[in-house]
Amino acid sequence: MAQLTMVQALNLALAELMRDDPDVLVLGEDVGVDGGVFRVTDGLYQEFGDQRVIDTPLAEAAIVGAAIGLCVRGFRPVCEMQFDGFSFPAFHHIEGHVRRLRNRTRGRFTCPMVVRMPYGGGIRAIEHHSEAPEATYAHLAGLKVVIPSGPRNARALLRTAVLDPDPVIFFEPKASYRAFREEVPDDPETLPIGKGVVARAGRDATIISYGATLRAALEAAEELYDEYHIDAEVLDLLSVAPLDAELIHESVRKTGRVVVAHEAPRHCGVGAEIVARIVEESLLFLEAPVARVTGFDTIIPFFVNEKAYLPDAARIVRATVETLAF
Amino acid sequence: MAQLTMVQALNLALAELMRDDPDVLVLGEDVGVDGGVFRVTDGLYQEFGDQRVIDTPLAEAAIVGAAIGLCVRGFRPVCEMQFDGFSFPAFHHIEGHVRRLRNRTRGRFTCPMVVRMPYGGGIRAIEHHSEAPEATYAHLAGLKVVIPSGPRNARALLRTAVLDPDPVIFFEPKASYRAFREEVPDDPETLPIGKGVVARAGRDATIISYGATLRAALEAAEELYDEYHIDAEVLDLLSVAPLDAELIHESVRKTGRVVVAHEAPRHCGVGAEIVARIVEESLLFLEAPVARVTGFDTIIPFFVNEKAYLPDAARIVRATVETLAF
Amino acid sequence: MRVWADPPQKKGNRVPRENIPLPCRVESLSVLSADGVLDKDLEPKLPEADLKRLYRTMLASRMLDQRCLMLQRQGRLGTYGPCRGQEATPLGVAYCLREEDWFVPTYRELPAYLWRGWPMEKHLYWWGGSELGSATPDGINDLPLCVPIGTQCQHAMGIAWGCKLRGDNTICACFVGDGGTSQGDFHEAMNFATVYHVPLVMVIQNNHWAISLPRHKQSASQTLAQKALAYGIDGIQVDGNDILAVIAATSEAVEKARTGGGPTVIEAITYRLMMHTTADDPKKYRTAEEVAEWEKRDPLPRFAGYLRQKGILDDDTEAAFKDEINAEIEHAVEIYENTQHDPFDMFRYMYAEMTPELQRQMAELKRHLETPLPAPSPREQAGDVV
Amino acid sequence: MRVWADPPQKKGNRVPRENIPLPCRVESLSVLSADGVLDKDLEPKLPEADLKRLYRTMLASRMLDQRCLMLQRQGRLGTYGPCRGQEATPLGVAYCLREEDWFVPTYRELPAYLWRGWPMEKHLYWWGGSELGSATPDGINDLPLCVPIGTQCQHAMGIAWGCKLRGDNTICACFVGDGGTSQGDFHEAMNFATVYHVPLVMVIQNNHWAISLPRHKQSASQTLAQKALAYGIDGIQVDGNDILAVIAATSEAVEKARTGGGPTVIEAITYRLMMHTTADDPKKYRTAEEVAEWEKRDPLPRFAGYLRQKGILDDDTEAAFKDEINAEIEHAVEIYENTQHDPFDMFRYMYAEMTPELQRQMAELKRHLETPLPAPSPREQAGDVV
Ligand SMILES: Cc1ncc(C[n+]2csc(CCOP(=O)(O)OP(=O)(O)O)c2C)c(N)n1
Ligand SMILES: Cc1ncc(C[n+]2csc(CCOP(=O)(O)OP(=O)(O)O)c2C)c(N)n1
Ligand SMILES: [Mg+2]
Ligand SMILES: [Mg+2]
Repeated sequence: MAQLTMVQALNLALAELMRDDPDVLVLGEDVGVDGGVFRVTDGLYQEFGDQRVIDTPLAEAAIVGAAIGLCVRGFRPVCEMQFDGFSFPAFHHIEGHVRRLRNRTRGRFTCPMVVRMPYGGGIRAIEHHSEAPEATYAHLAGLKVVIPSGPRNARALLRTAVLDPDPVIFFEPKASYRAFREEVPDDPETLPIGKGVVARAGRDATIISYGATLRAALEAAEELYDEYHIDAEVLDLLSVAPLDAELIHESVRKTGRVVVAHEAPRHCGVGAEIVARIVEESLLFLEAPVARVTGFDTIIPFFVNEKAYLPDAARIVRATVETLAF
Repeated sequence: MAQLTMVQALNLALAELMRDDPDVLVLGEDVGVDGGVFRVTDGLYQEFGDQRVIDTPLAEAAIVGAAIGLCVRGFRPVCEMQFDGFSFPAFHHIEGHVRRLRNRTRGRFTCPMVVRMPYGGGIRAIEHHSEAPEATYAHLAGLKVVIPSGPRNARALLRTAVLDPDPVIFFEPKASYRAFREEVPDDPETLPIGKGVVARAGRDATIISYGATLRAALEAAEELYDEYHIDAEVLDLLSVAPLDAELIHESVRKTGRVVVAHEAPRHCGVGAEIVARIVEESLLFLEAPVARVTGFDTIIPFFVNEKAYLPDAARIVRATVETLAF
Repeated sequence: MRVWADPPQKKGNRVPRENIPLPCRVESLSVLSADGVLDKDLEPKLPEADLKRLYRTMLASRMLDQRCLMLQRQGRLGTYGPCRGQEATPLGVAYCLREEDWFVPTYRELPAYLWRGWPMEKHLYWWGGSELGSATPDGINDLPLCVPIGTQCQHAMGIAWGCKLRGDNTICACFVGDGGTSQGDFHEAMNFATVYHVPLVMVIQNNHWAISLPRHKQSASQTLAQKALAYGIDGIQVDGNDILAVIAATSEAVEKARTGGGPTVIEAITYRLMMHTTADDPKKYRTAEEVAEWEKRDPLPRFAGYLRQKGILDDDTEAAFKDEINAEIEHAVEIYENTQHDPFDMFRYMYAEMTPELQRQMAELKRHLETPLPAPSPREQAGDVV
Repeated sequence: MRVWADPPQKKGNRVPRENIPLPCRVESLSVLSADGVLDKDLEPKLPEADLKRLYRTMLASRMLDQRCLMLQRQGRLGTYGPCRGQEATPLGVAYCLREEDWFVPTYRELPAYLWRGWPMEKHLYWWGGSELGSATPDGINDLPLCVPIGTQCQHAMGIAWGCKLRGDNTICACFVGDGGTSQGDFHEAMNFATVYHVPLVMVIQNNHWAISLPRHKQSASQTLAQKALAYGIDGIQVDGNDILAVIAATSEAVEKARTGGGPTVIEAITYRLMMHTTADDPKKYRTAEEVAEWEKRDPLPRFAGYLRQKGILDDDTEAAFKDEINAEIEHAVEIYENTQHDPFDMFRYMYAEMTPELQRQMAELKRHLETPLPAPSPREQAGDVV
């Protein structure tokens, strides 16, 4: 067991996967010699060489486009988009081909690739470096969209993602990259994609979250317990496509009160889908409106005002207390 | 007054706008000499010349990218994406700049452009020609997303869109392009963006829809009335960003039963947002789960199987009857 | 500090500079001219059997294409995009590939598909609106028809890169239109291809039109072949209606790719004789004279003339070919029209394993299609129900 | 019908082809060499006042850049991307523009901004995380710093096109990095620019690195200037650390653009002397020797030497400049650090008129920030409340 940050845990997962399977390739901007701007691919170039850890020219569409061809030739490419804001030049390949190739060819060709990207705000970055576009990808049928929340699940989920026979968009909450360490077991682990977990059990309300916001949710739950005697259950979704509806229903049916928290904008965000699912199958258990504590429908502010945008424990606490008072 | 198809009505709107304002430009693939593959820009090249109606090389990112620059120079470009499936090469410009320029420059530069595109299925097309990506754009703060349902509102909304000081994504339901005609008044009209209308008044249930699906909703309402004695109210949203929440709440509070119908995939679609809004402010009026009658979370099938994918009157009827029986 | 005035400028005369000589160039190649004149020096020496097979394939493509137009008019096919007049380039290129090589088309390469063994019904399925048409048959290393212009260049580059990494001696050939060269994807793919020195043959089918946009409005460059110079490699222009020239140029490019020489850009000059698709009316943007001029350069009679001159083709063979092909086409149409399509397939190929939500949605559709609507309600009057 | 065999190939010797002569070429230009040798023939004859102002601006940029690095280290600025060593190119280009011309940067063109009248605090705001830094001052026709690599080429092309359509005699200059040339946006923008023959000067700042990727891995072409050939126009390479060469080349390109001659591609050879940004550690990918080599070609001392030789600059002037600039920087830092930022601005600039939903969200945030959390609940024990 080692105490690792998320960056280290992801790095470990990649190294393990590359050792296991020579068809796993890593490609992206500055992922090789430099080890990635966040150091997630640190040391891989040295261990696996420039045929498997590939510094590409500056073109995201070509990175993903090439990966499609590499998949056709039987490889398992892991593409890095340097920042969430820079995956969009590749969007037409992801929308138009990555998620469709299996269906188009009735299974003859598939895209077992992973597109990794640092994700979300909270690192005092400039414009285009703090976005949370998970709903944009979750809406695209054919993809799986995974968002770990800590070092241990990050490492396990990345392993599952790379082994998955279908394309996975893998969002790495950059605010959690080095924020804390966790015990990570020596042997590789996997976690199923599409399954969330109860991050904190509780009886009075359900706070549904994922990614970096999970920490705020847990903090809020502590405060709710200590200050307001509210025993909140916190769900960590881990995947937003597929969504673990079962887990959500189970908790909601127990608590009847729900707060959804994510940093992405609200309109047509993942929070809306969660509410719609609850209404579809658990409406009668709902004792209050579902509160959405989210980023606003604005451009996330450059960093001096970023704090006001990102959902924090205080906003979650308020929403939960109000939901209980409804 | 003239009886026009939607294509003719849109063509009329463009001609009127270009006559009114020399800064309105039309650009896109085959929009000039050819008059557009759907003939929406027919005759404009002849009337306004090649400096205002511009046949571009084949590059959607450049069309939108150029339009950004043209906006900076004070023009009002109307870009055509030849099909819904081909707007995505321009996605990084729309996401990264079009919707952000006003905010980035604190209003010094703005993007009063319209990006028009034929939208949705039902015309026996090949892959990439039948998608409904409205949620993808609606999720992007800074855009307005408009979807007319008939010739008259199409013409009025396109006028508002072009006159709007901010960028508008304008989806033209291609199944409705020539499906029916409507009286269109001689003088230009506008309709406010962000406001829906009651397309059919009713008391028992609310069917919320837009675009080509609206016709199925209205058909369903007739059948519900005739066969099931259910008097359904049908809302035509016309915009999916901003959403006319007021209209929705008003109707839901009256009927207590809701069916949302759209052809886009369900997961994180506009339907989810509608449900979330209803829950936020009208939960206590809800007497049954909100049914979502939508495209499935698949690739819309090539056309031999397309009918099974697209929501039709029968699916809406079933959902409404079941919602009432809940 | 801020003082604006025109900086002094030497009007008119340019500051003298040094020329930078580049090691790459643009060349052109033609073997069999439109009026049948053969450049014997350049003529590739092909086995008679191959020549015959090539001709038969070209003819089959022409006839199937024609038949598709008819089926479309009869409402038995969807919108159709014909390839008449452009047969020589895809066929010549396909001829230069080995079976295990990779082929990435745009959507006008029917003859290449036929050469590489796709059953004719696949073509009908695709334009007839079924994914069966884009399910590449097992054992054939081709990507299916797919229309997002330019994107295929990237996939082909990735495949070629994969060929290099696999070290299995295979290469990849890719097609793109004159219109497609304007897309960023073309540029990025060629940049990666040259940086990684992958075995890619990029064939630009310059058929003079991208729907209604003429070639000269697509790019201000004199040739499309010279796009290659941006990547530090040679470009070559060939007469794309001259199958011998296509084969001469492609076989060199393939050989170069296979032996580690990296990518090549070939611009094949050809012409779309028909409409863009059956939804298009070319009279809106081009003259009958222009089309007539290109009819004269039709690759099919040109190739036939060459073969007849060589004594490889005669009326009997031609007639026999036609009969056989007609029978093949009939057979394919029959298969096509008698195929049942299962709408539930839309759920089955989204993932290796169907997700719970997709299972739920599939069940929802099943229930809807298999259960009649609820019986009309007995309620007396609309409006009284709630 | 399907018989696979290798088609016969002439191994080794190429089929002879005809060369296609192209009317475009790639050239290079340098005026003042790194060791101070001046090519008198090429020397642009600039007014003394301009030369002085240029030097003062270059110095101001250098000093502000330096100061920003310090502020960053002190935690008073966010991640910072320095431009040390690259001052000559943006400054030389800006010098050739008129006030009403348009300027589209990437993010390393500080000296151009200073020349064009941006107050220094704008630079601090931007790297300090405030939109005030990207709000172009009224009356200045520049786009703000913005990082999605390559996209600015399209915007600049659109602006230049707008200049042409307006017919107001303005032009647009745009910057892109060596890395940026790999993006499809660069290609598409140059294609549109040449097709519409717009007044655009596209300056590639080849500073040898795109973060950790060296220039030779970015593109297989010998020069980046030759990208121009793909669009049928000339390319030119200049010594980008030689402000005189930059001015000579740019003023011609600007003149050409303004007089209807269409776009130009200029590759300016320069070097990023510092880290990519303060988040970057260049020791991971390049040697100290390489950097030292380029230190010798630093544009600032080179320009100073030229001016001193001409008697335009002496120690006193230099010292006076430094004092003035230091005061300006202090003033800017003071403004920067004393500015209050209003988080509610995030709602105010999304649309000309705030949407109802945004009003609701703004009210929600206001309520949250202005109302204390509800008092701790009186409920006895967690779990008993519902
Ligand atoms: C990305 C994208 N944009 C637009 C279209 C619509 N479209 C289909 S074919 C075509 C013209 C293609 O021209 P070219 O590349 O020259 O190929 P050709 O049709 O001449 O074979 C266009 C604009 C598309 N399929 N994909
Ligand atoms: C579309 C996009 N992808 C990735 C990045 C991350 N990134 C920022 S700068 C940079 C390298 C740019 O290199 P170059 O164009 O040579 O400019 P330089 O930094 O050398 O001035 C990268 C990859 C980005 N800003 N935009
Ligand atoms: Mg073409
Ligand atoms: Mg660089």
